[in-house]
Amino acid sequence: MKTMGQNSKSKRRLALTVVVVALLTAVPGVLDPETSYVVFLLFSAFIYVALAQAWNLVSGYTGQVSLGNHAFFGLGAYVIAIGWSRGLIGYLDPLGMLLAGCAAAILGILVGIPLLSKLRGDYFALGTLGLGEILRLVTIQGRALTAGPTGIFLPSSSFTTIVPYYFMALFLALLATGVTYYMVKSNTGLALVATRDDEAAAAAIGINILKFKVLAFAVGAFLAGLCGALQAYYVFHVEPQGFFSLSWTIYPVLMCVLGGVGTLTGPVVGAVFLTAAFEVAKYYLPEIHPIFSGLLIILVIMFLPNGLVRLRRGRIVRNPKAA
Amino acid sequence: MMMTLRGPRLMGLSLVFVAAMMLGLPTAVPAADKNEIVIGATLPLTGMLSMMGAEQKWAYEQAAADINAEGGIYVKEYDKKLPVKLIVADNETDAGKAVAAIERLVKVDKVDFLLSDSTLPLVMPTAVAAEKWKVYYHATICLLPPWQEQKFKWSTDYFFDGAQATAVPFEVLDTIPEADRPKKLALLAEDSTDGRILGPIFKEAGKQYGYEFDYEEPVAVGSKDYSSQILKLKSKGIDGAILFAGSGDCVTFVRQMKEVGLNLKYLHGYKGTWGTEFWNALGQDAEYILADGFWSETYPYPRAEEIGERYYQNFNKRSVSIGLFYALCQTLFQAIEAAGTLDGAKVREAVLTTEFKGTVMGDIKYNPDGTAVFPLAAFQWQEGLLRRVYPFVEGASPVLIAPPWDKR
Amino acid sequence: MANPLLNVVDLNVFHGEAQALWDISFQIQAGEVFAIIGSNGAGKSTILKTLAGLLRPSAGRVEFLGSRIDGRSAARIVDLGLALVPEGRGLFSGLTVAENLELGAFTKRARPLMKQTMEEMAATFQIIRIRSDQLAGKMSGGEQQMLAIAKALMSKPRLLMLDEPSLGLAPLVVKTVFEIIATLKQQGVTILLVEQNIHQALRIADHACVIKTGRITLVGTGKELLSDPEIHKAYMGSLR
Amino acid sequence: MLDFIPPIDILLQLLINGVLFGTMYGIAAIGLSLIFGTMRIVFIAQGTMIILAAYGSFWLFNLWSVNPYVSILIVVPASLIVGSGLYQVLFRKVAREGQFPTLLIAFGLMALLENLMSVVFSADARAIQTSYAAYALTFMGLKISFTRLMAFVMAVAGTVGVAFFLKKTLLGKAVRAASENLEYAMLVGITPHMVNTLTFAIGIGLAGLAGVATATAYAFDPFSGFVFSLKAMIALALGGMGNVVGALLGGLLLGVIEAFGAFFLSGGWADVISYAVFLLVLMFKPEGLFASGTSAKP
Repeated sequence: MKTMGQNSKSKRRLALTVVVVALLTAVPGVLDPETSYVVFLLFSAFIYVALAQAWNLVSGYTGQVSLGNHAFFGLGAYVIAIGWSRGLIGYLDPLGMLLAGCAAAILGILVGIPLLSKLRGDYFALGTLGLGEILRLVTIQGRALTAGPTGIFLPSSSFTTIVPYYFMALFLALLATGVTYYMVKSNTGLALVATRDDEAAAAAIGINILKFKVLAFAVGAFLAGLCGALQAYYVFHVEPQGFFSLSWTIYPVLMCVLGGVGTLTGPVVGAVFLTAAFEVAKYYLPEIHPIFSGLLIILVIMFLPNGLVRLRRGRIVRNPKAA
Repeated sequence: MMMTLRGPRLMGLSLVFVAAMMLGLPTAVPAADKNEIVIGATLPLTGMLSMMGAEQKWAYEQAAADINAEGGIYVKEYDKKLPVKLIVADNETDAGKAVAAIERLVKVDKVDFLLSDSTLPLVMPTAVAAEKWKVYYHATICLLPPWQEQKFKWSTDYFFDGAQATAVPFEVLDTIPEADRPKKLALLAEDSTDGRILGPIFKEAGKQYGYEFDYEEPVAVGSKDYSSQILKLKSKGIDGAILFAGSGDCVTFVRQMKEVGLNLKYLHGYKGTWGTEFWNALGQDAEYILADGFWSETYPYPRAEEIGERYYQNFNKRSVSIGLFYALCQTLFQAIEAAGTLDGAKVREAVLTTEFKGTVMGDIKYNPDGTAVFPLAAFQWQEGLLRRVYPFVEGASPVLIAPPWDKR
Repeated sequence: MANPLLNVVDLNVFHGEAQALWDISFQIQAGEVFAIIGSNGAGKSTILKTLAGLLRPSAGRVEFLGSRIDGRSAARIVDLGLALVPEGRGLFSGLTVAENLELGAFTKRARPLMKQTMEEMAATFQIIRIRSDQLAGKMSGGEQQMLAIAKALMSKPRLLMLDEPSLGLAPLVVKTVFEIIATLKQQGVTILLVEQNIHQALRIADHACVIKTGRITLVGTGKELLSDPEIHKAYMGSLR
Repeated sequence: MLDFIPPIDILLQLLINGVLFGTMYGIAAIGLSLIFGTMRIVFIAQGTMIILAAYGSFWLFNLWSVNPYVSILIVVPASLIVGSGLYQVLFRKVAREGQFPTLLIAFGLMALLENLMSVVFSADARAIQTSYAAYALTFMGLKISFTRLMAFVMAVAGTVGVAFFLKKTLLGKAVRAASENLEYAMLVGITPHMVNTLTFAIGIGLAGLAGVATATAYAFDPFSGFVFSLKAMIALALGGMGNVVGALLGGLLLGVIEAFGAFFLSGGWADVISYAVFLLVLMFKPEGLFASGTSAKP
């Protein structure tokens, strides 16, 4: 059912997206990036958008709850740290980041095939959770390669300005959203949604379920790996505790849920909103804000379980009015 | 029709929301009419290290209040005394959050200087961040070698010297009559950055004093069960040990030591055995165990006793570390006055060249590479109190040999 | 005519976005066997699920014993006396035969009578006597169907709804199943039967309706429908 | 690192220690298993609930000198109530929404409790200091820690109690039925809310029992719950989901693996080994090592 109205609506959507992106591109020009905190906040929000979108692709669209985002995030960061500290790649090296993403994707495929073929649902969630924990422990034991629990320090003298980070993060957010959009629109995407809604039916119409699940998982891992790589470049210190922290999975999940799981705009809205909310909480409640965050998570789920962009469950593909 | 907020509109709303919040955050005071010195610190106010963060924050606040009571710090550049404004941001005991918090301190609060975060895993990344934003960072409790390795230009590090600190157990052991000394020593260092770094140094120090470790192994952090390792110690006839681990781990270790029946004549704990919670959790079983300490209120330095007493009034327990943080503030304040400016590079220069007299840690002198050291102390739990057994200056008690568990 | 036991009026049900049932209306009198027939996917099971309270109608009403039950919880509806043996039989395969039966009498109304009903069932169904400690999942299809019916009867139903009781069973076993339905009918149990095995179903049914893509297309007595040429053409030809 | 071959009594001692410690994982895993079985909730706050109960026992002892073993009588009933309350307040509404919401609520609860405890009780490590805290029985030359033996007894008693409830009572059978097929269970008159409230109460009640055991035998702080949850999940995976005895056995096995791992390698690698075993089991035998094939769902 493609009507004129829907067409013009999607055009309006596109136009709005272009305007928002253009505005965001202009931010570092308007605000002084060296002194403005907004630039940094947007930078972190973009990374969260990309991470949330990566999770959304795996879990929102295929229905497989992955708790392994942080495993891929951390792996990406370690690829950069190990590569750069040994002079194999450079500062903000796109090739290095690609390498980081690919390493994460390969791990995703290696782990994804056995996990996804045998496990469904909860087992998959547990398995991916275990993956992050294993990587964390292995990097602690990794001796010279990972510099153990200390982690790897990178030459922070390379840092000059936040501007390239800002744009790279913006690019990552757009890439993640674009990839998700593309995959959902494509036949692959329809297959993904089909597998989520009814696995038996999907199998019956001849979709190779495992292939698509693994593909989605690998692409999600790739995106998370990229985010980890960028964060590594920004922090200049990659260590197991922080980079394999479960919060790199849980916060994006929360952002997805707040915005709307399985929608394209949901993760974007959720990430921007929560980055701001946590920041404010931290500022005004320095000693008790994690309590507030915990409470916020619970309240959001209880009163907004289907997200801000879609207050009704059932059709997951896109926002029903705009679809 | 159902109520559905559409994505783009909502996205726009969120952006407005963010912008509104940013406006809500305090804006910086223009540099021209500077009327206070803004000093920031990221500390673990929540999470694992929140107790430590709270104490460190308290010490900073005391120092700031004390200097402000005198009218502030005289800064020549403005030809007046400027009061100190301390801003503490939470890092949730997480390195990544600490870096973000530094970003906020620098960009929103426009701090002039940064005071130390807590422990190496948090101090190192914040030192990196200070480097990025070119703000002078007056750091402590970060082992010197990893800090030195990075050749930081915008921070300094005030901590104990590894060689001295690891020699303490052997100096103390040397005071025990030969016949009573433990025959077989074990080195149990936690599987963390600090543990990994200090392990080899302990061995080196032992060698110099003529001691050898018959057994050494990293200790897993946060494990609830050390009985396997304790069994190993027992099967090897170990009767003395150095244990470097957090307080929870130390409690578990000592308790299981007693369960398994491992008798150690001498157990020198690092990091995890000096807290009151250690005594509270173990009671009499903590007796005879040694602990390290950064500082002692029994030090014969000006105000040491007073600060110790103030801490006691506030926390109802004794501290073997709080003076370090107070002294850190003292040196920073003196350096600012000596530099006569709020320029970070110049203040760092002043830190390196000034001879700091009469802090609660005694006299302090920084090295050209940005480090300064203090002697690590040692205490022993005797009748529920930490008695200083090292350094052997006035007020030190003799060390006692721990009898076997069944003879207590 | 007396007040019907079950009165279904203009029932409309959605599966998510898709409408599954349109304006379904029928009545069942106490003591009769009522059959709903139709091909796969016509909406037969949806009717039963809605009556049992597993699905909520978007419009229409269901009256049972004169009071409305649509929108009530499944548990409440069983307690009122409307028991469903669902497609797939509704057995707990990890539980024993005896445990399945005990749970059949879980409702407030049936629980005090559990012991007594259990003995009645043991008298009616042989397998229950000899296999009470066996896991339900380890029994043959026919035995499972018997157990499923017995389990539903444990709740002392006023109306027993059977969803495709003959599905996947050998012809000989199908015969036994229908014999049991006949016995139950003789005992005065009201039965709502959904079947694809149209011939057998219509033969036993007092009244029946035909459902096609979510709508009732024909209503009548079992005999009338059995001789309806259209039904012959549409459904039975293929079965013979 | 295998520089010597340990004598047999050390090996036995390791086995005993592993079993005694593994019961802690086991008892946590049973609670998880029940909650997961009926609601498909991966309740990662289970470990934190254990710690909360441990604090309960700790403060009862410290403030009112209640013997920790007597405190079971207070802590466990309180946990039952808290458990049913948690379900009613937090999960009742979203239990049907699927996994993301429930998982997130569990995570939110964990973050909330951890930080609440660290603000109210401080983040210091605690342990109950009793005269028998480090007392050990000697049995044929082997040392058996009294508090851990008690923890073991409590875990076994808890398991037996839960198994009895599930096996012998009508409500227990209803819980099993509901975890096998919720729709079928509704058709016999079982209401999901009743079953869920019940399982949550029992699950958290077990956490209460584990909490008392933790408080008496180990040191704990507000943040030690998460590792507990992870280990309980490993135990659960080893034992097979929805299998009470399997969960306990899984916990015991994990405890033994860790004890031997820590002895022969080092403490840090013991954890790596347990997670590796976990992943391997999930990959190649997801129904668990002790699955009887009866109640485990594919």
